[in-house]
Amino acid sequence: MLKANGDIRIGVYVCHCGTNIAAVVDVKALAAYSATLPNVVVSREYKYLCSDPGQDMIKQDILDLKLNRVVVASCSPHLHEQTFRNALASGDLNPFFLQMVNIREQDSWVTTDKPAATQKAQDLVRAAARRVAFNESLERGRIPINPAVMVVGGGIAGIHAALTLANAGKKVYLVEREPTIGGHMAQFDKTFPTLDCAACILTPKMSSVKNHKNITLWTYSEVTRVDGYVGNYKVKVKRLPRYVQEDLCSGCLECLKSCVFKEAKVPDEFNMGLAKRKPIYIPFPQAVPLVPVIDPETCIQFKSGKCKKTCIEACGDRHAINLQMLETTEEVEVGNIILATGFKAFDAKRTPDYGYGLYPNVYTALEVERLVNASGPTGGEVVLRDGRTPQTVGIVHCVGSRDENTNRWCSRVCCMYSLKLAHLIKEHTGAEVFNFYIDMRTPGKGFEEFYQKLLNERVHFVRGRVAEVTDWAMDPSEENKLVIRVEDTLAGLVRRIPVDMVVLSTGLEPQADAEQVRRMFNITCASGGFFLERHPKLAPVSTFTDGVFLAGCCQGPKDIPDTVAQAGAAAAEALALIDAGFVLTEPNAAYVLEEVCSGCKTCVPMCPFSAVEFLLEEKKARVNPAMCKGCGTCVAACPSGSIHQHLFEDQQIFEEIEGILTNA
Amino acid sequence: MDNRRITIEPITRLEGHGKIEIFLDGQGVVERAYFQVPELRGFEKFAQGRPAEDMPQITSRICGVCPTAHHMASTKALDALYQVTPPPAARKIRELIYSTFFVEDHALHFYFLGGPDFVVGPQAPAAERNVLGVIAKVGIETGQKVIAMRRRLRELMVLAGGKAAHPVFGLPGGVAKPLTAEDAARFREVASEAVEFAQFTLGIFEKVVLQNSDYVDLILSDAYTHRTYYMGMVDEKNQVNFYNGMLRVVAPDGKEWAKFKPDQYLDYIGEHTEPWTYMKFCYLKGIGWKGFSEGADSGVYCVAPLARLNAAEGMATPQAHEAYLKYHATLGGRPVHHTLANHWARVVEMLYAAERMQELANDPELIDPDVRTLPTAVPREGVGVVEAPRGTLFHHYKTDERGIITSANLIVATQNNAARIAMGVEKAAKKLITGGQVPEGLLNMVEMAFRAYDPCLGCATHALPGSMPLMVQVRDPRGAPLAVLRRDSDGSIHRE
Amino acid sequence: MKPKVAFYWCASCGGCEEAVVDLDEKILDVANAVDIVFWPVALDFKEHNVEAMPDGSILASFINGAIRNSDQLKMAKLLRAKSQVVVAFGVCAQLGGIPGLANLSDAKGIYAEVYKDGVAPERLHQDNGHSLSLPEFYDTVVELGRVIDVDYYVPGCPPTPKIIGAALGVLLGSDLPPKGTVLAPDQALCEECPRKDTRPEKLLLKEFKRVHQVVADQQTCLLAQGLACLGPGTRAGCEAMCPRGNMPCTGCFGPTSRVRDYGAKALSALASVIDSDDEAEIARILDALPDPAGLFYRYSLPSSFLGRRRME
Amino acid sequence: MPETFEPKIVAFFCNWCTYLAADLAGTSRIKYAPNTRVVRVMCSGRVDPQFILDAFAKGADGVLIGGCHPGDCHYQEGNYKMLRRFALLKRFVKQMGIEDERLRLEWISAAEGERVKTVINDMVDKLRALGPRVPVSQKEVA
Repeated sequence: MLKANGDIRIGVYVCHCGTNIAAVVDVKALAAYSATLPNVVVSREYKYLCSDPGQDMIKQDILDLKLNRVVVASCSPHLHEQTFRNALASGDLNPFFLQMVNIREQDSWVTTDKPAATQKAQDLVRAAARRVAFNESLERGRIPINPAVMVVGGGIAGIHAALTLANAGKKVYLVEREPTIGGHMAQFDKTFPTLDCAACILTPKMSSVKNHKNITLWTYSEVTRVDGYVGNYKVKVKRLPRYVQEDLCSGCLECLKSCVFKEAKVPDEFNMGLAKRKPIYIPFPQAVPLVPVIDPETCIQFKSGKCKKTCIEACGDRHAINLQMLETTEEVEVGNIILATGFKAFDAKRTPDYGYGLYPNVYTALEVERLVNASGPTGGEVVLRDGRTPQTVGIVHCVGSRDENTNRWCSRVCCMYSLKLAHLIKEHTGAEVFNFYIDMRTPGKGFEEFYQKLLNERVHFVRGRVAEVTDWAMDPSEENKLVIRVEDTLAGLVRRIPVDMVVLSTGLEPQADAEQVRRMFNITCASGGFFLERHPKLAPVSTFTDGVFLAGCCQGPKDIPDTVAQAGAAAAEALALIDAGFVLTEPNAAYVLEEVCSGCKTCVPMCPFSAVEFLLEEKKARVNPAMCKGCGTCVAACPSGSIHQHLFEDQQIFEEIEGILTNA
Repeated sequence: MDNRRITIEPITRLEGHGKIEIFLDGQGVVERAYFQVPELRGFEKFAQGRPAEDMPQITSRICGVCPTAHHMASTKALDALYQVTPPPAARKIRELIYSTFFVEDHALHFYFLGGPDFVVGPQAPAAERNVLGVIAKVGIETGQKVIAMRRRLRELMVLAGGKAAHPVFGLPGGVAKPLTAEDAARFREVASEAVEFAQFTLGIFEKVVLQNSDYVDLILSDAYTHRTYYMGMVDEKNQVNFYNGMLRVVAPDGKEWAKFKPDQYLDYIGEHTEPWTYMKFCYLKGIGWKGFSEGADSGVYCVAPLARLNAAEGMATPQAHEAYLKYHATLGGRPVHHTLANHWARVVEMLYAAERMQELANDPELIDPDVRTLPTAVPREGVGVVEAPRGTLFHHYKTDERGIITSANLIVATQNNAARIAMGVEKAAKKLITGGQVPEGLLNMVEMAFRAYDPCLGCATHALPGSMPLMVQVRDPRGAPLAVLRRDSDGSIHRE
Repeated sequence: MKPKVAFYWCASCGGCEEAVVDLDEKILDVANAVDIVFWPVALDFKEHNVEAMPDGSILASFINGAIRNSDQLKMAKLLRAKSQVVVAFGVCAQLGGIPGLANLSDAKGIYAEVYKDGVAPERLHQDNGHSLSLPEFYDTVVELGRVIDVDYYVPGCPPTPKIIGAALGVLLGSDLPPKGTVLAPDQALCEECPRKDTRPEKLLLKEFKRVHQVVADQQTCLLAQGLACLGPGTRAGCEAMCPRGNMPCTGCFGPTSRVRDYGAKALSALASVIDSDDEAEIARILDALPDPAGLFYRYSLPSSFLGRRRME
Repeated sequence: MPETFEPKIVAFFCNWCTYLAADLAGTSRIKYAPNTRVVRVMCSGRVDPQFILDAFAKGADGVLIGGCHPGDCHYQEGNYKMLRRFALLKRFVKQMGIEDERLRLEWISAAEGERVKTVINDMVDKLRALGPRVPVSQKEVA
């Protein structure tokens, strides 16, 4: 039990904050009252305590009056606690001998009843004066930072973050689940609003990742376990066998040609199943690494063992193809982790009214991206599944966005990519294009201008949420067409618009395994399932777990510029930690009184950060100060009172309670 | 008129200090003597809301001297509450622990508490009338023998019951843990010592008490004789049983007046309250409460060793039965109405308990690992009754369907005796106080009148090393003391 | 001249006296080492014998039992005056003990339950001309420390011979521990429990069991078996008698020196092993702990922060 | 009960959500009853039931605990730990005759300044209606 040992000399300082406090709380009375409290040596009120003269006053009192405790009654500690701790330090007093009393945000600003406000302030100061007597001198520990960084996800976010760090001379491990990096961006044809070709801007970055000496690229790989804490993470990565050895393969692709499958029969993931691939394949021509993958699900050798293995012949003395390849595990130590795990496109089948999967001529936006792409399945020709070229096309916005039945959020990019697709379809086919939107959202550089451009191109815009897409013709004009039923909220009537092709602008969702991933990395998901940033404005790429940062759509839907910007920010945050060389431990960490701990283990599962370890030798618990975030949950749980928390000792809180309730 | 009062307090504590108030009439003749119990704790009330399964441990705190009795009665009440029958091994472990407890408790009373009255002698200086005096009389090695015996018995109770004071083994449908072969061996060893010890004790009683005609006269004297009903638990052969059986009541003439299942107790036993004491007085409903009076017309009855031997027709073990026959032969046959005979009856019971210990310790079934029948029935109501060392003990619970106590009725052993104790005190006072003269002897005599019952009114307890200073004040109606008699702990008597 | 000691009991069961007798052979040594000047269970001095003694003439008074009526209060104050050291002996004196459960009700409630036939004891009663008195029966049971200044505490229900022996050793020794010390180890019971190692490092439960609902394994941690064992929050010293008897600890040794309200901490610790984030499921799990007051405050209600149920 | 009875509420607010919400209420100049006295803890998971019962024992008319919404805890699960304790503690204080309205657990995020007002005003109204609480630990003995 800690003691208010020695002679306690408290200085109480009441801030007017101009009139913010003084207009409601009788600061003179408060200061006078404070002077009457036990152990209070001096009590002053001042116009702006946070000003330099205000801080100097405190500093001087500490030196002249030998104060060893300070109570500041002013604004919220969230605002100026650090300011006043520094003031104490400047007076050679340990900064943690400070206790702040919030008489502005939580008193003068929330009531007009002056006597009540003053009374409240007195109670709180009394409590603080009792508490501060039991405050302790504390030092914050330093944890060194391992300069290596892991980037999880090889989309544009991961790629940009990895390159930024690597270019700054930091070791980077880039882990991608798919056989190639590139992510969704690699599937896009053009990018809005500038309409420059996605591949053209992406692929150079992909190859520089491949060739960067500071980047270790692991594709076809997944993180399976994360231990440790900021500066000192241990990460396990599972590497799936692609049956072609990266170090031996030259990327000549002879094996693909020589595969016993003369015709590609397997639906091609990269082309959204609109094209076919062979059992041995590369996702797309610019794939990085340019190393084929064998898909054991469809490879005859794996299924029956009765293949001529022409691929192995073709590879010849390179012997790059190794059908005995096994899953391997890498373990690396890094100081920071950047999560850039991206998003999942909304599954259009979840909105059955729009007929996706029912009517062959209903497409998703991503499929159309491939259709309009020169290197796509149709070589850039927009032809329907029945071979026709569409004369009329309807683009339905907000599929799986802004929808109570699916996802409530706006996916941010759909309006713009719909406009882009409208433009491209018109360009490729000259078809009449209808956009069906709820609101047109074009907040971005050049976005609104792009919208105007489309209007000039005579693209039709119908405001209204589409009710259904049907092939049920009500008059001859609708024969062999898909009819889009919608309430035109501008015209104020329900319309039936027959089209040849329907494009569903599907929204962005968290990855299916976002929940497992968040647990593995000890971070939080916001409602909706995207990863939660530490602060929406002031710490948008940080998480509540130090040394774990977010980039791209795993944090929420965003377009490429924002994604890249965020990736850069995440890299910068990591660099800041790395270059500082260390992080400070929490001052309010928990600690175990080992001599009296009975080893009941109640505390161990309390800690979400695995900071409480059970020492098998001593049969006692121990808190790792580097991992402890200082929540104090284990302290409240410890049945024998053998875990304490700096800054929030039981004794200090009991004193505060007593102070509040005992009218001195 | 000159209404004078004599106050004796504290007497041996019965839930707080027992207190005796004696009122004399104008002629200085005892008009009325009151035996007050001035403490109450209210277990019946705060049992409410507790889970039934906690009762064996909570109610054992009624009495730290006979916690095992409360624990056992409570556990049996839980069996009834959940309608479960414990496996044979569990039932035997319970009775084994219970018999062990009986030997220990009876020994404690005989040597440490009541015994000194006789072993050392009523006329001996009070300072010697305690366990040390007993040791002096019977020899130091005997004294150590007594202490060692008690320790070994308590060790066994810890071994099988978790704790000796406030045991934890009782659960509805069984006991908390089985006994191992080693445990059983330990019990066998100590059980045979216990039998030998009980015989030895009986020997002491015969040598020191029965061979002294003064003592025998004292036991038979009218001052300590009440012709009341007697109740005790008997097995199917009407032999004494502490753990289980039917309750049998015999009339003052020794004939069976009633025999009933424990759960019918409410049909037979009533509780009478007097506003001047916290203790309730039990009586036989069939006869009714007729005040503090003896005879067949009064509902007053008696429990504990004397009563058990009266209510039964024999003991279930050979050596004890032999002792039982000799006891009745010597005291003029059943029923024995002499309160002080309790001391002898107690030793006979000690022998029975020891023999029973031996029987159970030798039972191969004792170490069967199956000691629990898990309850399945919805609990409603349950009665559990055992013979505690100081008499019949009733626990009666009602619960809700979750097994939470909604009402608890507890009749503790000495409560059954309360009326007879009060009568004993008044009779002794009347016999000994005449013409306002208060002879020194009064003090010891009154003391013995209730100590013979070894009264343990739910945590009432005993006088340890038996020197008990008493004071009698004789006051005038205005409360001014006319005479004060004091016997100090050194036994010396002063008149002030 | 041997140091004078006194024993006294208030609202208690006599188990503490038995515990002293359980010193067995050692009791003779004690009898030789000290001069017992007051012990109602043993030597029935009248109150005024004590009154006659000079203040502080008794070296140590060992008082067991809670304070439940006016007699006990009077005697406790008297002994305090006469003694240099007062030792609260046993959990009733230390924390209130089982008699303290009466604080869930009050005098009125208890009378109504115990004296159903309408007649109830009266403090002063005239029985055809004879005036008889009884001590005042309080609504609230309190622990000894609440009514007099207590120097040391011996925990347990009852204290074990080992604890008593050690305590006597300390008190008869030369250097006395600081005032207010509980004369027992200051760690939780798990330290002494033979089952300690069998508790999983991350024990989380979806279900609690009541003792009658399960046949407990004799080796495994009882809490790990779903039984509400209070060992983790209870002071060591008894050497885990109840767990050795295959029953959960019920907390009779009270809290460690670092805990102010035994029940609150025990409650917090037990709730901490619940493995659910869903309120309805948590409620279902808690139904297996139907009596928190009786479970967590079985021995310490009077000394707890709340002390008693709100008076009706 | 006197007309002027003003209940005193001890509030334990977590540093990251409810305490910030209370700050936000201030910066937004939202007015609410001045009856609370806030004790800042890092996480609602730090709130030891001892603190709550001590507050009642020392004369608080009500105790309010504020934490982050489920899933939003700054320390991931501290608020759930509190929720479990609270559920059990509620059952105990009920046995002790403390009215339900006197002990309250609320999830208030850093963005919900308005909610701080609603909750506190509502609690104050309810406690005014209940009237003052005699601290149950006041004993008539000694």
